[in-house]
Amino acid sequence: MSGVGSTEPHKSAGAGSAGAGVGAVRELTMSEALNEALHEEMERDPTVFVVGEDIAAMGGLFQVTSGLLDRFGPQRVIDAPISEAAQAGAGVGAALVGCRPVVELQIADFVSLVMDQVVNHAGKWRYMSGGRVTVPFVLRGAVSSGIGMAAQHSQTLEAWFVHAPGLVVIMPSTPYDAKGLLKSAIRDDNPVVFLEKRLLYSRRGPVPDTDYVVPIGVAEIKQEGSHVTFVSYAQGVHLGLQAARQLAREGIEVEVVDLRTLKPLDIQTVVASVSKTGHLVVATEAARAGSMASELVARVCDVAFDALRAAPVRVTAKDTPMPYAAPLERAVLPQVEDVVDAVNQVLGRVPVGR
Amino acid sequence: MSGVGSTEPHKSAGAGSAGAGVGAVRELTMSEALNEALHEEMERDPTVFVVGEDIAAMGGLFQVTSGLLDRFGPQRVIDAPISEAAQAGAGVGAALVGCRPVVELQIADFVSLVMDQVVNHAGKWRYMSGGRVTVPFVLRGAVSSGIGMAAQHSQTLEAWFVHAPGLVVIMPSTPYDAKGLLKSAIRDDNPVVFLEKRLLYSRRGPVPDTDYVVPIGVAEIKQEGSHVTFVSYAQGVHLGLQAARQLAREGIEVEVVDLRTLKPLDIQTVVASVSKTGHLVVATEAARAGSMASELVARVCDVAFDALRAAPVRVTAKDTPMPYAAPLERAVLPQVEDVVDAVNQVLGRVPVGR
Amino acid sequence: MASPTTTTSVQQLEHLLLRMWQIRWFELRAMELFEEKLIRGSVHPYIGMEAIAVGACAALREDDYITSTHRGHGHCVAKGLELKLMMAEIIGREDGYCRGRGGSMHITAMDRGMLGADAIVAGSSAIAVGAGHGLRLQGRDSVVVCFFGDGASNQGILHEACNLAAVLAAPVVYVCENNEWAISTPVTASTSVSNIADRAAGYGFPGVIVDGNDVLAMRDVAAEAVARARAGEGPTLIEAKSYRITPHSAATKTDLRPPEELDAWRARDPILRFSRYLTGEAGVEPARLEEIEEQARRDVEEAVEFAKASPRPEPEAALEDVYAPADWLTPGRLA
Amino acid sequence: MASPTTTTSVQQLEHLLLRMWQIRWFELRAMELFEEKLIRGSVHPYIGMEAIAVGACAALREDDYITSTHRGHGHCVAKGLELKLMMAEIIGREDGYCRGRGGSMHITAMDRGMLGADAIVAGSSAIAVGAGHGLRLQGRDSVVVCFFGDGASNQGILHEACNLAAVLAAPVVYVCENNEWAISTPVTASTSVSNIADRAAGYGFPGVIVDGNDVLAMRDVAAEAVARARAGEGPTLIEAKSYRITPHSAATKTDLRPPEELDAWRARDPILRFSRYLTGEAGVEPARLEEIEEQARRDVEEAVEFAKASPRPEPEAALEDVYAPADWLTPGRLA
Ligand SMILES: Cc1ncc(C[n+]2csc(CCOP(=O)(O)OP(=O)(O)O)c2C)c(N)n1
Ligand SMILES: Cc1ncc(C[n+]2csc(CCOP(=O)(O)OP(=O)(O)O)c2C)c(N)n1
Ligand SMILES: [Mg+2]
Ligand SMILES: [Mg+2]
Repeated sequence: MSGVGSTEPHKSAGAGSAGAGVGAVRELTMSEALNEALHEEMERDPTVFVVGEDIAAMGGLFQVTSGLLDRFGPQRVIDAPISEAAQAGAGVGAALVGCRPVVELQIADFVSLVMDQVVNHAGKWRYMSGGRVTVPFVLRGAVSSGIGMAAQHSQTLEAWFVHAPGLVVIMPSTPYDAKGLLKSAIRDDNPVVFLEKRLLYSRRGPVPDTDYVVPIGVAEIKQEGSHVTFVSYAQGVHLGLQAARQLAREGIEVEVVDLRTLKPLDIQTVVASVSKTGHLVVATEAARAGSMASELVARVCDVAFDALRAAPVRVTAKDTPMPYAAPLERAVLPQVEDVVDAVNQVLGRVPVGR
Repeated sequence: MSGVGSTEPHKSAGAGSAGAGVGAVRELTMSEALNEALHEEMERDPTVFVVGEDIAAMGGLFQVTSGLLDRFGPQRVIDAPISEAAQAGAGVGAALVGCRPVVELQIADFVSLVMDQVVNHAGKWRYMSGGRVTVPFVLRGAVSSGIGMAAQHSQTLEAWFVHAPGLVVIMPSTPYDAKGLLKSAIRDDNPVVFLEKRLLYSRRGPVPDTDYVVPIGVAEIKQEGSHVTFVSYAQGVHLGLQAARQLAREGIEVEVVDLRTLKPLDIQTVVASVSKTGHLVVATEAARAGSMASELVARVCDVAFDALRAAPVRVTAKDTPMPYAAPLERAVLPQVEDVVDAVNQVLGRVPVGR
Repeated sequence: MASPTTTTSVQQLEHLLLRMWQIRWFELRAMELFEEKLIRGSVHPYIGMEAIAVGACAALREDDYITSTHRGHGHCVAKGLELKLMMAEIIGREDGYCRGRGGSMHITAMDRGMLGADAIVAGSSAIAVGAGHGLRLQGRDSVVVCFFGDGASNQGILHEACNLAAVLAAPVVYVCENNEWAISTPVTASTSVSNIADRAAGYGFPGVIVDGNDVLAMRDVAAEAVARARAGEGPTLIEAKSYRITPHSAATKTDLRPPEELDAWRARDPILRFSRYLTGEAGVEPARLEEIEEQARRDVEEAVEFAKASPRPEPEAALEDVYAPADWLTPGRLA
Repeated sequence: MASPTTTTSVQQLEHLLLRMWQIRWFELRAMELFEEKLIRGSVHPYIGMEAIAVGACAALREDDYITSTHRGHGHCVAKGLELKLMMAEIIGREDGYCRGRGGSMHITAMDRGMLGADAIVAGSSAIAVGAGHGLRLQGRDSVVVCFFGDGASNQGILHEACNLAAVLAAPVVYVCENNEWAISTPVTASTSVSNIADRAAGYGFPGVIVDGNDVLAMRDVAAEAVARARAGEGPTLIEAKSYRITPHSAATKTDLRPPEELDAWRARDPILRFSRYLTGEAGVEPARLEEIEEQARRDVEEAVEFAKASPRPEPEAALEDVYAPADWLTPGRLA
């Protein structure tokens, strides 16, 4: 496998591509990759449209929707009033009548304003109708921790959606996956919550110029290893890859599993790895209690408890609101050292002095 | 310990009472007990006030606020317009200036409308201020599953709040605990989310007429047992107690731990029990993925992995929206049989055919 | 009683009456079925408000849409849904519109332009905007009518939706059913303005007040608003002043409303008023009205029979339809 | 420029100017500190809008309250917060108002009646209602001013809050700072009504439009609204028409606004206009104005020095103050 932050495109493409073979591979940032996905899907399907704050003329605060207004016009690229709940609700309504709306939340913390429309409406409408309607709706948002945006602009709230039946939850770690998964999300007939880590927007990685998709619900082993299974997603994957490099120098081989999709969860890939290594470290940048890390531990215990040779270890943010000052924010967010410590702990290499 | 649905009042009172000794003990329903708590706290402290839909003249859909309007008047017992977010926000504002508001959500599913005010505001304001303000705010809501209210009126969403730093989360199982915990919640200087299971409102139990409180953050062993530790809260406790009675006939002793407070979590009591029994079953009426059940498994793995002699088992609702029809709702919600099965499973008494 | 501004055949008028009676009998039977415990949860009867839905939907084409509320049966009947499938739904049977998954508060019937009832007060107000915009994007000139209550008018999403609908000039008609109460709370206590229609001015679109117990007046204002929406001129807010004659729901036993108020509104019963108009100005035979009521009653009775004969869902089926078909649902691929 | 309707001493007028200059210099320095990477995240300068906050807060007593926004420094200065503690906060130091936990978007200072800045657009609109009601419950006659932007006016909670404030007759004054833009979105594109003040009619309380670049006019309308609120007559919505001269935030490099529009508003700079009034009608010496500007500049410079000398928070302290003291926080009692 390739190194930090990049995925071998042909491998992933091979695993789940809908396109025909591999074309030219460019190095794109994640926001460029996402932007390409939107351009391609809007071109392909006239029912796809985007709505959000400052996404049209400005192209989005992080340029993910750049160029769409010029190409597709104001009926399909809508600068919405600041009213997140209505944007989400409008998305649900449009989906019900056959469109494929993509709603952008400028900052992912604003999910707190759309829980009702997303959970009580998007996620349930199909079930409540007895399977008679579909809600092909995508909600995108930027997770903005790590840059001093403080408590109301720094949350990583995927766990709320994982807990809500009827939704798909995706968090990519590389430009390749981001593009391929966003295309899958748009094409999927189910409501998808797609969270993008803002610090990853500028990270580059290889992206082929073909019409590939990355399948929903398929984790990827970003690095193989035999001693410890490390499971994470989004930024957490990069923490894991960096920790793995450090630990490799000490002869510890970490297998880095990138979930990519949190719901549905590719438990097979996780369990296959744990069965091999016997040791599990899970990581998330979310607050600890009730996080996806907790869910992963519970899921692995369900099906592979006997494979675990030591207590699984969770690496997470602390259970505090996000502080503004740099030393505090750093202390709250999980760091590479924390992953290294966790691996050492699960292997019994340091005293479990927690 | 006493039987299903009741707690020995003097024991609990002894463990955490702020009052002076035990007075007369009546059998009250949970809604009567909660109503008494509100009457007493509003009498005691003129800054306590209640706001919600239909809580004044009507006394609340479930009579929890009955009689308050007559006694305390419309400035302290406010029939609010249907605007849950503003009610919660107003609670935060009143708390900031020194009041102790209690906001009632008619149905707990409407938490989806107040996540921003509760999580981004109530739960964070203190931390964001550097500890310079307090937010003594209580949000109450009725969890209405089990009676055919369907998908938008049947959720058990405590996990969302457990995942949100800065909040206290309480879910009582008995009238005694309900009264004592609501009084603690009102007196606490932190924002508290207090969820009440609607089916328990009419359940009776002994409640002393003294000014007792039940302490926050203290679990209670509702029934002792040596073979399996069963951990739950609210309705789940009653499932556990019923299952325990059935299993007792087969010689299986289940220890039923009632968390009462979900956050902060009394992990000591849980772990002490698991250390004794070596077997863990956790239960919640919430959807499975990302639930408090998952969190409990992860927490126990953190500190008592080696005490676990078998994989812990989660008993939860299915990961579906709540269906309306009775046979479907019953299939989705956890039942006593499911607890019995789980206990058998964790003890290896039946094939783990899951 | 308003006289029809558009020429209306006697047949059309009779059809309006039939619909109103169907709603009335549907609700009366539903309340009984609730007492018989055949309906679980709750039922929110539309009795006394029949003219609003019937009038509004009379202004719609079959390919127009509506969104509805917890008090949604009337909207469904008015939009032409089948009583049988509705009744089967609310008693939780497989033949119901939602196979018994949704129940009384969640009837959805896309083939009849019913986007769905919503148990979240005001919850569908933005859905209506998106549906309207989405239809237009697909080159369709359908209109979406969003029904909501006086209580719902204070909910934040309604404000957001009205503003968004206005800036998009979405083909939406908002119909506020002001029945003066939200459970136990009078509109005067909850709402800071005398006429909810006045709030339309804050969105730059017309706000119209109409006698919600006058089915023809209701149809006329709706027709104008629908035409406006269809022409791309944007939303209208219609405030239909009415009253619910029965309690908030079959499960709500407390009713704090003054008996005189109830009596006054019973005297304005929209079905009685329309009947009087029909036998008077419109010259329909009284016997014909009785026939119509009787037919409605029979239709409802047949629906009840049909519903009762419909199978209960199998418990195992509870896990179906959480997700729409997808690659990743391939059996065995995921745990 | 409006003439003061209430008698105002020259000293009071000079104080208004001082506050405006303090805001101006505070923001200019903050933007520099952002470029120097001493400030993280973002800074939303209040430049061009100084008259709104200074005028509104001039109508307040010390024991009155305000709530603020992402663009909150101006409100803080106007309400009399200490520049040093503000500056220390926004560069993340222990001596800051929030010990560096909050940063630019979350300054809170209860002792100065500052309930808190809020980075959720419109997020504090209901907090203001509850604070107002809570103060009244405690027998206090304080008033709460809630600042929000044109963009915020379309947010649902603002609607809910306005209605709730109205039905409670809460002592709240809503000040909409209409600076014509929300990041890149013009108010005309986002908002379905020409004057946001017109929405007040939908809540049954007064809506007033004022020239937000005229500090005295602003003070006067605020004084009237505050008096109304204090007298128990309920809320007022003041729409202050203004403009932000600088970009949305120090971190936002794109600015799509037409240069001519910017130029036109620069010519209406509230500080220049007020200065002209002072040296004209009010007969203040030009040299005195220079002194005032100079003093503001010095105050800000001292604040920067103070802030830079303040210690950085210790990482371990990150876990403090999540909860207020409570029994259950007793060390060792809980894991
Ligand atoms: C968001 C939300 N809040 C509260 C409720 C509970 N509830 C159901 S109906 C109702 C009253 C609604 O009043 P109105 O909008 O006037 O409609 P009506 O019942 O009078 O037809 C309330 C409060 C709900 N279902 N959803
Ligand atoms: C709920 C919410 N949505 C979006 C944002 C992102 N955001 C920050 S400021 C802003 C524009 C606000 O515009 P306006 O209310 O006019 O205030 P101004 O910035 O012009 O002072 C936006 C969209 C936010 N902070 N909160
Ligand atoms: Mg009503
Ligand atoms: Mg603005």
